[in-house]
Amino acid sequence: MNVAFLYTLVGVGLFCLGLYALIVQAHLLRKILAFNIMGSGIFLVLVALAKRSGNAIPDPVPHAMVITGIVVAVSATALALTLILKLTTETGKAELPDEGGE
Amino acid sequence: MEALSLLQWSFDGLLGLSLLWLAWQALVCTDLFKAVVLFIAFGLLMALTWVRLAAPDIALAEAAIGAGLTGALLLSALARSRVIQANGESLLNVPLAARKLQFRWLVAIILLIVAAGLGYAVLGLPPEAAGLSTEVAANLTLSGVGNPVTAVLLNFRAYDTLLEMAVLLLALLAVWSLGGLPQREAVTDPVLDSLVRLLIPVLILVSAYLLWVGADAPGGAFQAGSVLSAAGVLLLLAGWRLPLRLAQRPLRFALVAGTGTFIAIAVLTLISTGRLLEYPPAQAGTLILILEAVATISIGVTLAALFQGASPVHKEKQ
Amino acid sequence: MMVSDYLAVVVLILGAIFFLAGTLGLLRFPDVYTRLHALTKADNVGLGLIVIGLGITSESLVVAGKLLLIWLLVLLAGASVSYLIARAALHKGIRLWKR
Amino acid sequence: MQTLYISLALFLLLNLCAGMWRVLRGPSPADRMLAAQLFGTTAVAVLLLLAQGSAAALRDVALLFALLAAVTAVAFVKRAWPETDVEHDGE
Repeated sequence: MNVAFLYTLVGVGLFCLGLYALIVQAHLLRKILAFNIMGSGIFLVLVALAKRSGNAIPDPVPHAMVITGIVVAVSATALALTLILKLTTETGKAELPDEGGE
Repeated sequence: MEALSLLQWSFDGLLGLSLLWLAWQALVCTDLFKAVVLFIAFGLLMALTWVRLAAPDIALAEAAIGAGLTGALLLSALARSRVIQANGESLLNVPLAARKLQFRWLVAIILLIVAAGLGYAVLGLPPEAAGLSTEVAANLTLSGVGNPVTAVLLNFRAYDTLLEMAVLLLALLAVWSLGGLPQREAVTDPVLDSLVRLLIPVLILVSAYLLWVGADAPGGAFQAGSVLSAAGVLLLLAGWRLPLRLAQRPLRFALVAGTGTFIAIAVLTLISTGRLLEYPPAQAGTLILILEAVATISIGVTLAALFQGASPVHKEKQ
Repeated sequence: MMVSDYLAVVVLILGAIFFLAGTLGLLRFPDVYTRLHALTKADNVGLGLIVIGLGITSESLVVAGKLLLIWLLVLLAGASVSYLIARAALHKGIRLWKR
Repeated sequence: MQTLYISLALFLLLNLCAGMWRVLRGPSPADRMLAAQLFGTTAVAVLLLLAQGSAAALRDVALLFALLAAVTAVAFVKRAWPETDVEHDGE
């Protein structure tokens, strides 16, 4: 067990926490937070596994991918927030209609 | 020596646990504003984590975007959703999802199994793996830059970055096509004005610095662009709006410049060397610097425009 | 270790103590305004002492200059933000704490 | 010296975790925001401590945090908690 695996496990945990909230929570803004936390978990797994080089410099390819990913995630978040606000203006709710009906 | 490694282990362990705890609290607490603040703190700890994982390039990007953009975006969205629901009850205090308890337990159990499986799979990986670092190190002299991450982003896998610029542009087009949103007019404030006046030049300077050192040290176009966008966000928050004469062609030009230059260089390399985005080693350094400089401006302007929401022209029409 | 190293150790530990004081104040003080006061102790003095401690032992003047720049930026942000938050809280009608 | 730096960094991280209580407790949004502001400063101090002796690039990360420390709080005051709003989430 080294530090790389510690953070990999944290990344797995974050991914699952995010996925849980994404499914269970109804409010769309919360779903966006959940989605971002899932993304952070995936990034963490990628970068932590790149650290398995010991004390040498880590693998730069996952690093580059994660930097791209962070910028894409924030632009996707901005788009999703705008969509939510539009939906709230139209329907007065920040939730998606329930398919099953209760 | 033993004490040092024990301390480092405790630091890493505490950091990992706080990340998980913060994420959990941000996802389940009832107050939405509290969730957003917890998420901002989560981003801060993520930046520390990147530092511990020897990824300073990512730490810079996370710091710039997390501190400069994400918080402002989420807080503005919260405020706007309250403007929309001005008469109804506030969105801030939504009860925990009204899903059935059994359903939640079912999801939790399934995800626990998934987490256990993923954890088992991850722990089965070999503890030592160099990945592609030896290949990158072997070809670094040909790339034109000294920082391996920049070499990957702008030379070895430059097509990734090309597509990423296009994604940014697409996100902005989608936001603009959704039309305007209710806006709160900013009230001017002398202290805020002088803060902005002091910070903006430093932000632009630091952005240029990150762009320049990115060739040989952690930094680069994404970090520089994010810092530039933070300058834009600060200006927008202080009540500044893009002058109308800049809102048409000059703005659009700045937005597409990054993608455009990328495509132009891609076509040029395709004609001269026969391969997409494969620079001749002698000119690689110069080409990368040009690409990065233009990409920095485009990323900065695009992210700031994403924060603003509606296109400035659209607002004038209303 | 040289004399400057011992000095650095003392100053660094003092800085950490100010951070602890700031956190305690944030947790224990009764209202927003007093908590602001606690916060600025950590910002200004705590970080300042840590910057001085690291500056004494830093390898070059450039590094020391960068440390100083970081501290000045935090000071600027801290002062402005404290003012903005205190003013917003007053306008919101959050009352001052009285014994 | 390295041992001192990392133990001080650990101490500051513990401080930060203790500060979480204020975020959870509130009561007003301003209190939560204040705590976030303190986290930012603490993160700067932790980064500077970790940067000493090992990676100088971490100082640039600290510089970014210091530069952008005000942005989120300004967004909070100007957008999410404006003076004109009549709402009572304080004591």
